[in-house]
Amino acid sequence: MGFIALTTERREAERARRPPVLLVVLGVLGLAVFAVPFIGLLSRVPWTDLPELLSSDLVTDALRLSMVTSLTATLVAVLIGVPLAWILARLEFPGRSLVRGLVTLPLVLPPVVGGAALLFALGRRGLIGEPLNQATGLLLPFSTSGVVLANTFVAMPFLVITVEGALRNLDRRYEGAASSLGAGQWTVLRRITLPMIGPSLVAGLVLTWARALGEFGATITFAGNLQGRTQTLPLAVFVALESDRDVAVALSLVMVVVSLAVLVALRERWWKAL
Amino acid sequence: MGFIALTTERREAERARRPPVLLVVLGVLGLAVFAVPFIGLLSRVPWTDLPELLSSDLVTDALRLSMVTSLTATLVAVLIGVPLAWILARLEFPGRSLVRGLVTLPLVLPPVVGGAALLFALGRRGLIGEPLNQATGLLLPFSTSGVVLANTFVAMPFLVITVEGALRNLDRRYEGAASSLGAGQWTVLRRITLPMIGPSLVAGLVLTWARALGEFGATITFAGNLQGRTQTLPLAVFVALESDRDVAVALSLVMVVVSLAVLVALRERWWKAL
Amino acid sequence: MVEGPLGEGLEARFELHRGDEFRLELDLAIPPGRTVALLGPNGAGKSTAVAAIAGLLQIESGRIGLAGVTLDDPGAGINLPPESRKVGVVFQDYLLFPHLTVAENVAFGLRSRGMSRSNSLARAADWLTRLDLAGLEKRKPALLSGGQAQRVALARALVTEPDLLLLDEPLSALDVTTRSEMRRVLDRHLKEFPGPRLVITHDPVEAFLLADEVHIIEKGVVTQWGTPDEIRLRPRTPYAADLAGSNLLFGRATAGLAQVGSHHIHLAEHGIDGDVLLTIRPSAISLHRRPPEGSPRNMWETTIELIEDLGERTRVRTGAPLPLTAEVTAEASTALGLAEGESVWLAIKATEIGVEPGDGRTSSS
Amino acid sequence: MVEGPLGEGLEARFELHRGDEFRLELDLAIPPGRTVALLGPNGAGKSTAVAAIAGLLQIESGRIGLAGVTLDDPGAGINLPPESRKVGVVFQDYLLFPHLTVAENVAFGLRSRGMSRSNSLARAADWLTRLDLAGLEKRKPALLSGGQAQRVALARALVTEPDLLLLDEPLSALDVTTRSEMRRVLDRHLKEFPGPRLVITHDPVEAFLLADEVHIIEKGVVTQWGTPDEIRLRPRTPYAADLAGSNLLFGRATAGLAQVGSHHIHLAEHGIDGDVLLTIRPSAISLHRRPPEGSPRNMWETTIELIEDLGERTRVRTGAPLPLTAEVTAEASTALGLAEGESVWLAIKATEIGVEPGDGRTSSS
Amino acid sequence: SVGVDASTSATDLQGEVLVSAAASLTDAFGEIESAFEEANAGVEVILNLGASSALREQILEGAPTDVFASADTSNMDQVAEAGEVAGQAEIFVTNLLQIAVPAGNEAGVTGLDDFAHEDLLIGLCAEDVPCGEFGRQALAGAGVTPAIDTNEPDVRALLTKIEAGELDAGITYVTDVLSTEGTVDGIDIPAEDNVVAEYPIAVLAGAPNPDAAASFVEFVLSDQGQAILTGYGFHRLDD
Ligand SMILES: Nc1ncnc2c1ncn2[C@@H]1O[C@H](COP(=O)(O)OP(=O)(O)OP(=O)(O)O)[C@@H](O)[C@H]1O
Ligand SMILES: Nc1ncnc2c1ncn2[C@@H]1O[C@H](COP(=O)(O)OP(=O)(O)OP(=O)(O)O)[C@@H](O)[C@H]1O
Ligand SMILES: [Mg+2]
Ligand SMILES: [Mg+2]
Repeated sequence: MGFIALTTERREAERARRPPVLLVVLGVLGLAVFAVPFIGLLSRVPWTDLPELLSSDLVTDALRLSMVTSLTATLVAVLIGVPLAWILARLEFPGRSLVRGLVTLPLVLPPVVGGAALLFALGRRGLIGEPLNQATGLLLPFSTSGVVLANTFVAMPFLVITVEGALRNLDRRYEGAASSLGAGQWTVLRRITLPMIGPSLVAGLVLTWARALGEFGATITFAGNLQGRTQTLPLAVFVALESDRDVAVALSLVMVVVSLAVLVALRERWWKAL
Repeated sequence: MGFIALTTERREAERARRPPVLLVVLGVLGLAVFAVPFIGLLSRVPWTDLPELLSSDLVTDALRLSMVTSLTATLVAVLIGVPLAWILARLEFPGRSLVRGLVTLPLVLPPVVGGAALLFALGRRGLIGEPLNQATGLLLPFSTSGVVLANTFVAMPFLVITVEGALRNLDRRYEGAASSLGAGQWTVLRRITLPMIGPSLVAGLVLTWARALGEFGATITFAGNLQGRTQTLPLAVFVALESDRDVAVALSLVMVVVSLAVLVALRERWWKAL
Repeated sequence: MVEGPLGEGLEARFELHRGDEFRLELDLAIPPGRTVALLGPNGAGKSTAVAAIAGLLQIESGRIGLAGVTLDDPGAGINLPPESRKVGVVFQDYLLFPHLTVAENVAFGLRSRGMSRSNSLARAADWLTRLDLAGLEKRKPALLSGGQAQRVALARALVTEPDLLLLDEPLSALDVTTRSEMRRVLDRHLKEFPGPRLVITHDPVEAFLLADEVHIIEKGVVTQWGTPDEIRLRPRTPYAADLAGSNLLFGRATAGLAQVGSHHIHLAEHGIDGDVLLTIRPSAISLHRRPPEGSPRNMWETTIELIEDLGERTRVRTGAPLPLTAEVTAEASTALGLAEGESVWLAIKATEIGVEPGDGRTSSS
Repeated sequence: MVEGPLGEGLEARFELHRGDEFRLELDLAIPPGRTVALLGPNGAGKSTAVAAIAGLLQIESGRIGLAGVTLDDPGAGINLPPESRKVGVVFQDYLLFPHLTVAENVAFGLRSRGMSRSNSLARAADWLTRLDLAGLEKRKPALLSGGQAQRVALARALVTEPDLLLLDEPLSALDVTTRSEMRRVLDRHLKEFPGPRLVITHDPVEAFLLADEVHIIEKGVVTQWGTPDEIRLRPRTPYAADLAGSNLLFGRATAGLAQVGSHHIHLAEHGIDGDVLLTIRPSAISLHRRPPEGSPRNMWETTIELIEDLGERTRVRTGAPLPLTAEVTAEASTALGLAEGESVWLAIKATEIGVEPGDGRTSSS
Repeated sequence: SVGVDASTSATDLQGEVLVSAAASLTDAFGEIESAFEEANAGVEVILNLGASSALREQILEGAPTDVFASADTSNMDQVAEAGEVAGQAEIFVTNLLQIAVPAGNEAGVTGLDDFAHEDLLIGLCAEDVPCGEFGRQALAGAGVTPAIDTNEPDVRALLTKIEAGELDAGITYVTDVLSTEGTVDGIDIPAEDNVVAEYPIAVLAGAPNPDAAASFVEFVLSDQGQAILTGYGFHRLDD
């Protein structure tokens, strides 16, 4: 493992320890689980045709839509998922275990079933969707909002569960100290609680965003697949796979590169500071 | 919000605070994202036919296989994913950001593409699969091990990213204190590090297991859909969807109930102690 | 020192539980401009009292009022949240926010109360300089030494100019120089500070120097309170006696003779009969190689159990029949050739023995 | 007290950096059976020294050896991990494991070294009882008071019977009774303990009582070391003087007259010329309402800046021309009617002034 | 070989035969599996049901498959081009398109012309998917430019939405409409506009059990097999 510098971050005087060999071996094995398929993917990329394959309208539309919907879904997840995590971690109420279980629902359901469940509930003929449609004319399926909803449904559990775990780990006396300094509950949340669970929050955000970006099954089932409106990158990949593997592989590469670029850039700017 | 007892856990004297209304409202909205589709699903369950629908071989085979593969995948993820998280959190080496990005790969890739990537790498014609097959006769596609591999590939990122976040949050001086008391690096890991990140570890495990249980796309692509061998519950749902939607909905309900039961049981026994 | 009417100070009379075993019953009133030191053994409930007054723990009954405003009154359903109480707290383990720099930590209270970022950082820098922490503004708390961290906690509490100060062992981690410096800073600040102040400390010198009044709390109950001199001269519990550096004996007096265990002690005071508390200052006990001649009415032979060398003075603990602590000058100690395990004669003038009527509560503790 | 050859004790001579600004240069040797107290201002590097010796920080050069074994020697590439050093540490902020009970915390070291669960818990319970913590075995550290937590930390370090003890302010959070009790426990344990021990404290009494030798460290450098008496009687830095409760003046002597600032002081000692350190015990300074008659060669009028009431004694800080601290009996103070801001005459006999040749290092600090 | 009585000819066959079949063949092949196993007691058929494209990838990457039954010729062609087909692929059934509408046909759809209505919610299969390609051919033949709201990646996804009433109409296969057992109504497309979809089947070059595989293909092509398939709405080749 010669390439691993045997130092840990930041503090110069901190003791550098040789990490246990078995741990490193296992970790490298873990890495292999991700690296090997990636290499497999790379090995099938039609490098010469790549520029042509990627310059189509289809790709740019799908890329734009994917970015918009996945980021919006992440934002929505933060807005309503962090409060939900807070409630689960901090309030005691009957049925809390059940609610916690419910949060894992989208993980367990095959996304296609999740999408169908969304349809049953919020589709044109859905339990809530029908009255909603009649009252407001709002129709979620086949709309970009529908994509955002499907993404949120599938991806939000990652944020909720990660943040809840971190909140339960936090020493609450820091929050008490902050409130004794005059900080109201919102200020405490914004300036103490969330920053203190920073790394876990970021981990949750990364998971959420990545999951939303890659979301396919619920989206196609609930929101359909129309270029420019509901066709995100994974949908484009799936359709392409039907006919031409090269296109599908090329598109997948785009997704991987985009997400790597975003994550690495974020980390350089933001995560490092934590 | 009358049903929310305005107290926080355990310590009797701790100050009970009325949670900010907006936070509760947002949290309930977050909950709705999960509850509404669940109700949608419930509304379509063929309750009367349920016992009959669920007593078939197909269902019991799939359930058994799902439990075995998802739990094995979770175990494998712990064995190699926790070390990977540890390495990412603790060692500095060139390309660490890249490795971190790579870990999110399975989230971003549509699972079907992920499955294809696994085929490219580990199929009989695959980069690694070919020499592996020739050397050992091992063939992963169409085998239960293939399902476990696909599950691991798709679900492990949740564990790695959650645990890494928590490790970065941990005050390392506790580990120093433990080693000064004579604990070797393994003992420190087992008795200090992992227990101290307990809630986050559990969150990661839950995410991983649930994701593995619900995994569909990569499994069907990489491991095929062979009853009793690689046909897990989500794949059975897929097949049922082709022939009888009622069965599909009933099966989905099984998945939800099973996962809720497992999670609630786990929490009562185990999480609560944390 | 401006002292206002009690209604404008702190009135804290309440009860609460912690866990199954611990129960705190506090009854404390501090007028504005006065400093009360709260002392007591470990686990007596001092930090609990601070947390309750700051609003971080829920009292079960009673009332806490500050400057005429009721902060807590479970009976009346009043329960002001911590952020609405203008209380400055130094926590025993500081609780500095690990993700904020030293300056941001100190500025936090001001920012929370609406001051602009730049103004609050300027004020924070000001206080950091006053507490000799200039140069550390940009550090994270994890990179501070223990004493530096404690001073930051002090700055963070003082900068908000609260109505009430609660200081939980604010100087325990400071080095001697800094401590006396800080004690002076604190003393000056406390004198300028118009509100009531509560200081927790284990250092009697600190308590006696800073406080106008000392409250002693043991096992959740106030066992004695009074001016520093009252505590020092007439401690009523073994803990208070330790604090005062005094010897405290519980006995029964009859006509100028007190029975302590199986031993008898002559008193100058003949007026008090029944249960008594006897206090004997260590310096009032003289030690001799031979039975001393002259006036001391109380003397007996005993063994030296422990010798502690305090520099100019030497502290000697003696054994049976009555364990006492005596203090002699270093010269005397050398001259007498004292050593542990040796036997020695001990003499106490009856006039040097303080006598107080005992009460059930104290002697039962 | 068994004292062995130095090679079998602790030898720590090393350098390291912390952050950009702080650099520690330590040179310390403790033979087996001896206790060294490490004292110094906040941020001087005491905790850093502990961490380095325990193997938690990486030294940059030098060597740390214990009982004949080299623990650290970057030059030779030797760097024993902490778990292979038999070192017991009490950390300044305890670092009790929050997820383990008190008993499990104390048993942790034994279990890590291979003792069975039940045996190690039994031993832990033993030590908990010894440190007066019985009944708290099953508590989580978060539910302890500050002083209880500190004692648990002490138990956790002592139970493993290490080769070396490193105690970083082990008694700072204890109440007076417990503290003197613990000091005794510690003193007894230290005396039984065959290895070298390093105690960090800010309490001079504690240092002088527990230690055979005192090292003073300031800004990362050892500025003075010696027996407690040497430090007490001849402090060489202002910090050490504060520690000793002494006055320290830097001056230049010529033929029995020392110039300190613009002021001249008469010395009894005529033999030392050049840079000198003058030490004056506070009790050697007498205060008078009128110019005193008789022998004192040094006297001047000054103002009282601060009066600190220490019970039987009163400490008085005077102002220009030379700020000094005097200590008089409480009676004398009352008799003189001392009050802050008033003027007073101060007298010091030349024979009471300690004179030491100064050296560059000390006087420059 | 069509018409041979398979039930007596292959009794000596042994082992597993792994059949990768398009998901739309689920029910029909389920029945064929039972019938074939009954006729060949020593053989166990293992069905691997999935999207034709996913099955194709598995075969191309060497998954040990005996028989491939695709829902379109394009995926079979790709497999054949890679040299994975033993002998030649044969078309075993055909399928016709039908307009699918939610049960009750609330929107009142009558024919392909309605697909141009902007205010109806219209779904087709994606262009690259056979049913999408054929659907578009049919629409083009009828001279209709559809106002599409979604391009579903497969028939199943399209049907789910029609079943749920989310779409007012779509074009699927006759067999698919039949499989919903009444939750979706079918409206026939006139023969002149309709397009015939062909389903090819083949024994694979790398088949671990080539004899049983050949026998299975024979069985599918046999009268018994064809009878089962037509029971699910497929058309015999000779129709
Ligand atoms: N969170 C808690 N839950 C239950 N009991 C607690 C909790 N915190 C403290 N206690 C117990 O309550 C009692 C009072 O603790 P407190 O911290 O107020 O003591 P203290 O007087 O501040 O002591 P110290 O001088 O050691 O800091 C102790 O017996 C302690 O063990
Ligand atoms: N992790 C760190 N990184 C950088 N600098 C540090 C770190 N920890 C401490 N320091 C600095 O190193 C110096 C020495 O710190 P140390 O904790 O050793 O002091 P100390 O002598 O123990 O002080 P105290 O009496 O206040 O506990 C201080 O100036 C401190 O600010
Ligand atoms: Mg306390
Ligand atoms: Mg320190």
